[in-house]
Amino acid sequence: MVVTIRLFARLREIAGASELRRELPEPATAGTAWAALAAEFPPLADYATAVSCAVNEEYARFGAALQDGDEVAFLPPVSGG
Amino acid sequence: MVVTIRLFARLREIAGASELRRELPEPATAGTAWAALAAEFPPLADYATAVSCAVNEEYARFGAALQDGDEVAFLPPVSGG
Amino acid sequence: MTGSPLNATAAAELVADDGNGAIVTFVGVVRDGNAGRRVLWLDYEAYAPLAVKAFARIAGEAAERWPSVRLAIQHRTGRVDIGEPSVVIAAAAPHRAEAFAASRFAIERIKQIAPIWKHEHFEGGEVWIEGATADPHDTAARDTAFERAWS
Amino acid sequence: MTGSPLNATAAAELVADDGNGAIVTFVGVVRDGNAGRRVLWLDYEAYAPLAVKAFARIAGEAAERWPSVRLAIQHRTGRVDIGEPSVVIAAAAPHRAEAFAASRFAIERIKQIAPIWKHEHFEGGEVWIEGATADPHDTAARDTAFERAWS
Repeated sequence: MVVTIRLFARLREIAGASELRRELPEPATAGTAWAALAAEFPPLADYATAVSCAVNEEYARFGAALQDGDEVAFLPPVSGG
Repeated sequence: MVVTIRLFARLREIAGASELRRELPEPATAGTAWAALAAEFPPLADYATAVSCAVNEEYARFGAALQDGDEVAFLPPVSGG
Repeated sequence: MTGSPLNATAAAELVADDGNGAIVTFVGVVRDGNAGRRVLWLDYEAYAPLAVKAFARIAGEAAERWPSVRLAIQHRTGRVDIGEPSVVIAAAAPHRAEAFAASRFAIERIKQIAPIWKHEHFEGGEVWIEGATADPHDTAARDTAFERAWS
Repeated sequence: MTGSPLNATAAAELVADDGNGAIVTFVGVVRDGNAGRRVLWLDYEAYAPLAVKAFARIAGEAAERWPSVRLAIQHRTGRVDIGEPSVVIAAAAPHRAEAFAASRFAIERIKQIAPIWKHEHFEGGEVWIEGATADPHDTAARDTAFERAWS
Protein backbone atom coordinates (compact mmCIF):
# COMPACT_ATOMS: atom_id res chain seq x y z
CA MET A 1 0.00 0.00 0.00
CA VAL A 2 1.01 3.61 -0.47
CA VAL A 3 0.51 6.15 2.31
CA THR A 4 1.15 9.84 2.63
CA ILE A 5 3.34 10.77 5.58
CA ARG A 6 3.06 14.26 7.10
CA LEU A 7 5.85 15.61 9.28
CA PHE A 8 6.03 18.74 11.39
CA ALA A 9 8.53 21.00 13.13
CA ARG A 10 11.80 19.24 13.98
CA LEU A 11 10.65 15.95 12.41
CA ARG A 12 10.04 17.78 9.15
CA GLU A 13 13.54 19.26 9.32
CA ILE A 14 15.16 15.89 10.03
CA ALA A 15 13.43 14.28 7.02
CA GLY A 16 13.88 17.36 4.87
CA ALA A 17 10.23 17.21 3.77
CA SER A 18 6.81 18.00 5.17
CA GLU A 19 5.15 15.32 3.05
CA LEU A 20 6.41 11.98 1.76
CA ARG A 21 4.73 9.11 -0.07
CA ARG A 22 5.96 5.68 0.93
CA GLU A 23 5.08 2.13 0.02
CA LEU A 24 4.53 -0.12 3.04
CA PRO A 25 4.18 -3.93 3.17
CA GLU A 26 0.69 -5.03 4.25
CA PRO A 27 -0.65 -5.22 6.87
CA ALA A 28 0.72 -1.86 8.02
CA THR A 29 0.07 0.23 11.10
CA ALA A 30 1.05 3.75 12.08
CA GLY A 31 3.83 2.07 14.09
CA THR A 32 5.27 0.23 11.09
CA ALA A 33 5.17 3.48 9.08
CA TRP A 34 7.14 5.17 11.87
CA ALA A 35 9.65 2.28 12.03
CA ALA A 36 10.23 2.49 8.27
CA LEU A 37 10.71 6.24 8.52
CA ALA A 38 13.13 5.96 11.48
CA ALA A 39 15.16 3.42 9.48
CA GLU A 40 15.37 5.91 6.61
CA PHE A 41 16.16 8.91 8.87
CA PRO A 42 18.06 7.62 11.94
CA PRO A 43 17.92 10.90 13.96
CA LEU A 44 14.16 10.34 14.24
CA ALA A 45 14.96 7.62 16.79
CA ASP A 46 15.39 10.41 19.38
CA TYR A 47 11.64 10.89 19.19
CA ALA A 48 10.68 7.22 19.61
CA THR A 49 9.03 7.71 23.00
CA ALA A 50 7.80 11.28 22.49
CA VAL A 51 6.15 11.21 19.09
CA SER A 52 2.38 11.20 18.57
CA CYS A 53 0.55 10.16 15.45
CA ALA A 54 -2.63 10.96 13.58
CA VAL A 55 -4.32 9.03 10.79
CA ASN A 56 -6.50 10.92 8.33
CA GLU A 57 -6.49 14.02 10.50
CA GLU A 58 -7.51 12.27 13.72
CA TYR A 59 -5.25 11.38 16.61
CA ALA A 60 -4.54 7.64 16.54
CA ARG A 61 -2.64 4.92 18.38
CA PHE A 62 0.51 3.48 16.84
CA GLY A 63 -1.35 0.18 16.56
CA ALA A 64 -3.95 1.72 14.24
CA ALA A 65 -4.18 -0.17 10.92
CA LEU A 66 -3.41 1.80 7.76
CA GLN A 67 -5.23 1.48 4.45
CA ASP A 68 -3.93 2.28 1.03
CA GLY A 69 -4.12 6.05 0.48
CA ASP A 70 -4.21 6.97 4.18
CA GLU A 71 -2.50 10.07 5.49
CA VAL A 72 -0.41 9.38 8.59
CA ALA A 73 1.10 12.29 10.49
CA PHE A 74 3.90 12.18 13.05
CA LEU A 75 3.95 14.93 15.66
CA PRO A 76 6.82 15.88 17.94
CA PRO A 77 5.88 17.19 21.42
CA VAL A 78 3.59 20.17 20.96
CA SER A 79 4.17 23.75 22.12
CA GLY A 80 1.14 25.82 21.17
CA GLY A 81 -0.19 28.70 23.20
CA MET B 1 -18.79 71.34 64.79
CA VAL B 2 -20.41 71.11 61.38
CA VAL B 3 -19.84 68.09 59.16
CA THR B 4 -20.97 67.13 55.70
CA ILE B 5 -22.73 63.79 55.53
CA ARG B 6 -22.74 61.82 52.26
CA LEU B 7 -25.29 59.08 51.70
CA PHE B 8 -25.57 56.52 48.95
CA ALA B 9 -28.06 54.13 47.36
CA ARG B 10 -30.82 53.07 49.75
CA LEU B 11 -29.49 55.26 52.57
CA ARG B 12 -29.71 58.26 50.27
CA GLU B 13 -33.29 57.37 49.43
CA ILE B 14 -34.26 56.97 53.11
CA ALA B 15 -32.85 60.37 54.00
CA GLY B 16 -34.08 61.95 50.79
CA ALA B 17 -30.71 63.60 50.18
CA SER B 18 -27.26 62.60 49.00
CA GLU B 19 -25.58 65.31 51.05
CA LEU B 20 -26.54 66.88 54.40
CA ARG B 21 -24.79 69.35 56.68
CA ARG B 22 -25.32 68.72 60.37
CA GLU B 23 -24.07 70.28 63.59
CA LEU B 24 -22.70 67.74 66.06
CA PRO B 25 -21.78 68.26 69.74
CA GLU B 26 -18.04 67.87 70.38
CA PRO B 27 -16.27 65.50 70.65
CA ALA B 28 -17.92 63.68 67.76
CA THR B 29 -17.08 60.45 65.97
CA ALA B 30 -18.40 58.82 62.82
CA GLY B 31 -20.51 56.72 65.17
CA THR B 32 -22.14 59.72 66.85
CA ALA B 33 -22.87 61.19 63.42
CA TRP B 34 -24.57 57.95 62.44
CA ALA B 35 -26.57 57.86 65.69
CA ALA B 36 -27.79 61.42 65.11
CA LEU B 37 -28.77 60.54 61.57
CA ALA B 38 -30.57 57.36 62.62
CA ALA B 39 -32.53 59.37 65.20
CA GLU B 40 -33.57 61.76 62.45
CA PHE B 41 -34.41 59.00 59.93
CA PRO B 42 -35.54 55.93 61.90
CA PRO B 43 -35.57 53.47 58.94
CA LEU B 44 -31.78 53.83 58.87
CA ALA B 45 -31.75 51.61 61.98
CA ASP B 46 -32.14 48.59 59.68
CA TYR B 47 -28.58 49.26 58.54
CA ALA B 48 -27.03 49.53 62.02
CA THR B 49 -24.92 46.40 61.69
CA ALA B 50 -24.35 46.52 57.92
CA VAL B 51 -23.30 50.11 57.28
CA SER B 52 -19.69 51.16 56.58
CA CYS B 53 -18.28 54.63 56.90
CA ALA B 54 -15.62 56.80 55.35
CA VAL B 55 -14.16 60.06 56.60
CA ASN B 56 -12.74 62.50 54.08
CA GLU B 57 -12.83 59.90 51.31
CA GLU B 58 -11.03 57.17 53.27
CA TYR B 59 -12.63 54.15 54.88
CA ALA B 60 -12.77 54.69 58.64
CA ARG B 61 -13.92 53.01 61.84
CA PHE B 62 -17.04 54.28 63.58
CA GLY B 63 -14.79 55.30 66.47
CA ALA B 64 -12.87 57.72 64.23
CA ALA B 65 -12.93 61.29 65.63
CA LEU B 66 -14.47 63.97 63.43
CA GLN B 67 -13.20 67.52 63.01
CA ASP B 68 -15.15 70.56 62.03
CA GLY B 69 -15.61 70.56 58.25
CA ASP B 70 -15.04 66.84 57.80
CA GLU B 71 -16.97 64.83 55.22
CA VAL B 72 -18.37 61.60 56.64
CA ALA B 73 -19.96 59.09 54.29
CA PHE B 74 -22.24 56.19 55.19
CA LEU B 75 -22.27 53.22 52.85
CA PRO B 76 -24.82 50.42 52.68
CA PRO B 77 -23.52 46.97 51.67
CA VAL B 78 -21.81 47.30 48.32
CA SER B 79 -22.70 45.54 45.07
CA GLY B 80 -20.21 46.61 42.43
CA GLY B 81 -18.98 44.41 39.66
CA MET C 1 -14.88 55.22 37.14
CA THR C 2 -16.76 56.49 34.14
CA GLY C 3 -20.25 57.13 32.86
CA SER C 4 -19.15 56.19 29.32
CA PRO C 5 -19.01 52.73 27.73
CA LEU C 6 -16.04 50.66 28.90
CA ASN C 7 -13.32 49.51 26.53
CA ALA C 8 -11.71 46.16 27.29
CA THR C 9 -9.17 46.58 24.50
CA ALA C 10 -7.96 49.86 25.97
CA ALA C 11 -7.62 48.27 29.40
CA ALA C 12 -5.60 45.39 27.97
CA GLU C 13 -3.32 47.81 26.11
CA LEU C 14 -2.67 49.70 29.35
CA VAL C 15 -1.15 46.63 31.01
CA ALA C 16 0.61 45.13 27.98
CA ASP C 17 4.39 44.98 28.12
CA ASP C 18 7.00 43.13 26.03
CA GLY C 19 7.94 41.00 29.04
CA ASN C 20 4.35 39.90 29.67
CA GLY C 21 3.24 36.66 28.05
CA ALA C 22 -0.33 36.58 29.37
CA ILE C 23 -3.15 39.08 29.50
CA VAL C 24 -6.39 38.03 31.16
CA THR C 25 -9.34 40.35 30.72
CA PHE C 26 -12.46 39.97 32.80
CA VAL C 27 -15.59 41.72 31.55
CA GLY C 28 -18.67 41.80 33.76
CA VAL C 29 -21.75 42.23 31.64
CA VAL C 30 -25.31 43.13 32.65
CA ARG C 31 -27.45 40.01 32.39
CA ASP C 32 -31.10 39.86 31.37
CA GLY C 33 -32.10 37.99 34.50
CA ASN C 34 -31.30 37.86 38.21
CA ALA C 35 -32.93 35.83 40.98
CA GLY C 36 -35.87 34.96 38.73
CA ARG C 37 -36.50 38.60 37.77
CA ARG C 38 -36.44 39.85 34.20
CA VAL C 39 -33.87 42.61 34.37
CA LEU C 40 -34.35 45.68 32.14
CA TRP C 41 -31.22 47.63 33.02
CA LEU C 42 -28.96 48.52 35.96
CA ASP C 43 -28.11 51.92 37.36
CA TYR C 44 -24.74 52.06 39.07
CA GLU C 45 -24.16 54.59 41.82
CA ALA C 46 -20.69 55.08 43.26
CA TYR C 47 -18.71 57.11 45.75
CA ALA C 48 -16.25 57.75 42.96
CA PRO C 49 -13.18 59.17 44.75
CA LEU C 50 -13.29 56.36 47.32
CA ALA C 51 -13.90 53.78 44.58
CA VAL C 52 -10.74 54.90 42.80
CA LYS C 53 -8.83 54.54 46.07
CA ALA C 54 -10.35 51.08 46.59
CA PHE C 55 -9.11 50.06 43.13
CA ALA C 56 -5.62 51.32 44.02
CA ARG C 57 -5.76 49.31 47.25
CA ILE C 58 -6.80 46.19 45.31
CA ALA C 59 -3.96 46.69 42.83
CA GLY C 60 -1.56 47.09 45.77
CA GLU C 61 -2.79 43.89 47.43
CA ALA C 62 -2.42 42.03 44.14
CA ALA C 63 1.09 43.43 43.61
CA GLU C 64 2.14 42.31 47.07
CA ARG C 65 1.08 38.75 46.27
CA TRP C 66 2.08 38.70 42.58
CA PRO C 67 4.77 41.37 42.09
CA SER C 68 5.02 40.89 38.33
CA VAL C 69 1.34 41.61 37.64
CA ARG C 70 0.05 44.82 36.07
CA LEU C 71 -3.61 45.55 36.70
CA ALA C 72 -6.16 47.94 35.16
CA ILE C 73 -9.70 48.35 36.48
CA GLN C 74 -12.58 50.23 34.83
CA HIS C 75 -16.10 50.48 36.30
CA ARG C 76 -19.24 52.06 34.99
CA THR C 77 -21.55 54.52 36.70
CA GLY C 78 -25.06 55.39 35.56
CA ARG C 79 -27.38 53.33 33.42
CA VAL C 80 -25.93 50.16 31.91
CA ASP C 81 -28.13 48.19 29.53
CA ILE C 82 -28.35 44.41 29.11
CA GLY C 83 -25.24 43.04 27.40
CA GLU C 84 -23.15 46.11 28.19
CA PRO C 85 -20.02 45.86 30.34
CA SER C 86 -20.28 47.20 33.89
CA VAL C 87 -16.71 46.34 34.88
CA VAL C 88 -13.48 45.54 33.03
CA ILE C 89 -10.33 44.16 34.65
CA ALA C 90 -7.15 43.56 32.66
CA ALA C 91 -4.25 41.71 34.28
CA ALA C 92 -0.93 41.13 32.56
CA ALA C 93 1.97 39.02 33.80
CA PRO C 94 4.94 37.12 32.41
CA HIS C 95 3.09 33.84 33.01
CA ARG C 96 -0.57 32.90 32.77
CA ALA C 97 -1.15 31.60 36.30
CA GLU C 98 -0.50 35.01 37.86
CA ALA C 99 -2.55 36.86 35.26
CA PHE C 100 -5.58 34.60 35.86
CA ALA C 101 -5.19 34.83 39.61
CA ALA C 102 -4.83 38.61 39.78
CA SER C 103 -7.83 39.16 37.52
CA ARG C 104 -10.01 36.85 39.60
CA PHE C 105 -8.74 38.37 42.85
CA ALA C 106 -9.59 41.85 41.62
CA ILE C 107 -13.21 41.08 40.79
CA GLU C 108 -13.73 39.25 44.09
CA ARG C 109 -12.24 42.19 45.96
CA ILE C 110 -14.24 44.80 44.02
CA LYS C 111 -17.39 43.03 45.14
CA GLN C 112 -16.14 43.21 48.73
CA ILE C 113 -14.83 46.75 49.10
CA ALA C 114 -15.58 49.04 46.14
CA PRO C 115 -18.18 51.65 47.18
CA ILE C 116 -20.48 50.96 44.24
CA TRP C 117 -24.16 49.99 44.23
CA LYS C 118 -26.39 48.35 41.65
CA HIS C 119 -29.93 49.66 41.33
CA GLU C 120 -31.71 46.91 39.46
CA HIS C 121 -34.63 47.88 37.25
CA PHE C 122 -36.64 44.77 36.50
CA GLU C 123 -40.01 44.00 34.97
CA GLY C 124 -42.42 45.13 37.68
CA GLY C 125 -40.15 47.16 39.95
CA GLU C 126 -36.71 48.15 41.10
CA VAL C 127 -34.43 47.16 43.94
CA TRP C 128 -31.08 48.11 45.41
CA ILE C 129 -28.74 45.14 45.41
CA GLU C 130 -26.84 44.95 48.68
CA GLY C 131 -23.95 42.54 48.93
CA ALA C 132 -21.01 42.82 51.28
CA THR C 133 -20.49 45.25 54.14
CA ALA C 134 -17.39 47.05 52.89
CA ASP C 135 -14.42 46.73 55.23
CA PRO C 136 -11.02 46.89 53.56
CA HIS C 137 -9.33 45.96 56.86
CA ASP C 138 -11.21 42.67 57.14
CA THR C 139 -8.31 40.32 56.43
CA ALA C 140 -10.56 37.25 56.42
CA ALA C 141 -12.51 38.67 53.48
CA ARG C 142 -9.28 39.53 51.68
CA ASP C 143 -7.96 36.03 52.26
CA THR C 144 -11.18 34.58 50.85
CA ALA C 145 -10.57 36.60 47.69
CA PHE C 146 -6.99 35.29 47.52
CA GLU C 147 -8.23 31.72 47.96
CA ARG C 148 -10.78 32.02 45.18
CA ALA C 149 -8.07 33.41 42.93
CA TRP C 150 -5.34 30.90 43.68
CA SER C 151 -5.76 27.50 45.23
CA MET D 1 -6.18 28.89 12.97
CA THR D 2 -5.03 31.90 11.02
CA GLY D 3 -1.94 33.57 9.66
CA SER D 4 -3.45 37.01 10.31
CA PRO D 5 -3.36 39.07 13.53
CA LEU D 6 -5.76 37.80 16.20
CA ASN D 7 -8.64 39.89 17.47
CA ALA D 8 -9.62 39.42 21.12
CA THR D 9 -12.61 41.72 20.77
CA ALA D 10 -14.03 39.62 17.95
CA ALA D 11 -13.55 36.45 20.00
CA ALA D 12 -15.35 38.00 22.97
CA GLU D 13 -18.24 39.10 20.75
CA LEU D 14 -18.60 35.55 19.41
CA VAL D 15 -19.37 34.19 22.88
CA ALA D 16 -21.37 37.13 24.28
CA ASP D 17 -25.01 36.46 25.07
CA ASP D 18 -27.64 38.39 27.05
CA GLY D 19 -27.74 35.63 29.66
CA ASN D 20 -23.98 35.71 30.23
CA GLY D 21 -22.68 37.95 33.00
CA ALA D 22 -18.98 37.19 32.65
CA ILE D 23 -16.56 37.09 29.75
CA VAL D 24 -12.97 36.09 30.45
CA THR D 25 -10.51 36.60 27.63
CA PHE D 26 -7.05 35.08 27.74
CA VAL D 27 -4.46 36.49 25.36
CA GLY D 28 -1.12 34.75 25.03
CA VAL D 29 1.48 37.23 23.84
CA VAL D 30 4.99 36.62 22.49
CA ARG D 31 7.48 37.65 25.16
CA ASP D 32 10.88 39.20 24.56
CA GLY D 33 12.66 36.58 26.61
CA ASN D 34 12.52 32.85 27.34
CA ALA D 35 14.87 30.69 29.41
CA GLY D 36 17.47 33.45 29.46
CA ARG D 37 17.41 33.93 25.69
CA ARG D 38 16.57 37.23 24.03
CA VAL D 39 13.69 36.28 21.78
CA LEU D 40 13.34 38.07 18.42
CA TRP D 41 10.15 36.45 17.13
CA LEU D 42 8.32 33.13 17.02
CA ASP D 43 7.24 31.11 14.00
CA TYR D 44 4.21 28.93 14.65
CA GLU D 45 3.76 25.77 12.62
CA ALA D 46 0.53 23.77 12.91
CA TYR D 47 -1.27 20.75 11.55
CA ALA D 48 -4.24 23.02 10.97
CA PRO D 49 -7.14 20.59 10.33
CA LEU D 50 -6.18 18.53 13.39
CA ALA D 51 -5.69 21.69 15.46
CA VAL D 52 -9.24 22.80 14.67
CA LYS D 53 -10.50 19.37 15.76
CA ALA D 54 -8.43 19.61 18.95
CA PHE D 55 -10.06 22.98 19.73
CA ALA D 56 -13.50 21.42 19.18
CA ARG D 57 -12.54 18.58 21.54
CA ILE D 58 -11.40 21.09 24.16
CA ALA D 59 -14.66 23.02 23.84
CA GLY D 60 -16.56 19.74 24.23
CA GLU D 61 -14.61 18.78 27.35
CA ALA D 62 -15.27 22.23 28.82
CA ALA D 63 -18.98 22.02 27.97
CA GLU D 64 -19.25 18.66 29.69
CA ARG D 65 -17.83 20.12 32.87
CA TRP D 66 -19.42 23.60 32.64
CA PRO D 67 -22.52 23.27 30.42
CA SER D 68 -23.33 26.98 30.45
CA VAL D 69 -19.96 28.09 29.05
CA ARG D 70 -19.43 29.33 25.49
CA LEU D 71 -15.85 29.15 24.24
CA ALA D 72 -13.97 30.65 21.30
CA ILE D 73 -10.34 29.82 20.47
CA GLN D 74 -8.08 31.57 17.94
CA HIS D 75 -4.45 30.60 17.29
CA ARG D 76 -1.84 32.09 15.04
CA THR D 77 0.34 30.40 12.49
CA GLY D 78 3.44 31.90 10.91
CA ARG D 79 5.66 34.64 12.26
CA VAL D 80 4.44 36.38 15.41
CA ASP D 81 6.47 39.33 16.67
CA ILE D 82 7.16 40.34 20.28
CA GLY D 83 4.05 41.75 21.92
CA GLU D 84 1.69 40.22 19.37
CA PRO D 85 -0.96 37.69 20.40
CA SER D 86 -0.31 34.07 19.51
CA VAL D 87 -3.50 32.70 21.06
CA VAL D 88 -6.84 34.16 22.15
CA ILE D 89 -9.44 32.33 24.23
CA ALA D 90 -12.78 33.90 25.10
CA ALA D 91 -15.07 32.17 27.59
CA ALA D 92 -18.52 33.47 28.51
CA ALA D 93 -20.83 32.14 31.21
CA PRO D 94 -23.69 33.36 33.38
CA HIS D 95 -21.30 33.53 36.36
CA ARG D 96 -17.64 34.45 36.65
CA ALA D 97 -16.30 31.26 38.25
CA GLU D 98 -17.17 29.13 35.22
CA ALA D 99 -15.87 31.70 32.75
CA PHE D 100 -12.49 31.90 34.53
CA ALA D 101 -12.27 28.12 34.84
CA ALA D 102 -13.15 27.36 31.22
CA SER D 103 -10.68 29.92 29.92
CA ARG D 104 -7.87 28.54 32.07
CA PHE D 105 -8.78 24.95 31.20
CA ALA D 106 -8.67 25.76 27.48
CA ILE D 107 -5.16 27.21 27.53
CA GLU D 108 -3.83 24.34 29.66
CA ARG D 109 -5.39 21.85 27.28
CA ILE D 110 -4.15 23.64 24.14
CA LYS D 111 -0.63 23.28 25.49
CA GLN D 112 -1.26 19.56 25.97
CA ILE D 113 -2.99 18.45 22.77
CA ALA D 114 -3.09 21.12 20.03
CA PRO D 115 -0.75 20.09 17.16
CA ILE D 116 1.09 23.41 17.09
CA TRP D 117 4.81 24.12 17.41
CA LYS D 118 6.81 27.20 18.32
CA HIS D 119 10.00 27.83 16.41
CA GLU D 120 11.81 30.35 18.56
CA HIS D 121 14.15 32.80 16.86
CA PHE D 122 16.44 34.28 19.47
CA GLU D 123 19.57 36.39 19.47
CA GLY D 124 22.20 33.91 18.29
CA GLY D 125 20.08 31.08 16.96
CA GLU D 126 16.79 29.29 16.72
CA VAL D 127 15.19 26.33 18.44
CA TRP D 128 12.03 24.25 18.25
CA ILE D 129 10.18 24.35 21.53
CA GLU D 130 8.92 20.90 22.47
CA GLY D 131 6.48 20.61 25.35
CA ALA D 132 3.97 17.83 25.86
CA THR D 133 3.59 14.60 23.92
CA ALA D 134 0.09 15.08 22.52
CA ASP D 135 -2.37 12.42 23.63
CA PRO D 136 -5.99 13.53 23.83
CA HIS D 137 -6.96 10.20 25.43
CA ASP D 138 -4.59 10.70 28.37
CA THR D 139 -7.20 11.32 31.07
CA ALA D 140 -4.57 12.11 33.70
CA ALA D 141 -3.37 15.07 31.62
CA ARG D 142 -6.95 16.23 31.08
CA ASP D 143 -7.62 16.00 34.80
CA THR D 144 -4.51 18.06 35.51
CA ALA D 145 -5.93 20.75 33.23
CA PHE D 146 -9.26 20.60 35.09
CA GLU D 147 -7.46 20.89 38.42
CA ARG D 148 -5.48 23.93 37.35
CA ALA D 149 -8.70 25.53 36.16
CA TRP D 150 -10.86 24.78 39.17
CA SER D 151 -9.68 23.85 42.61
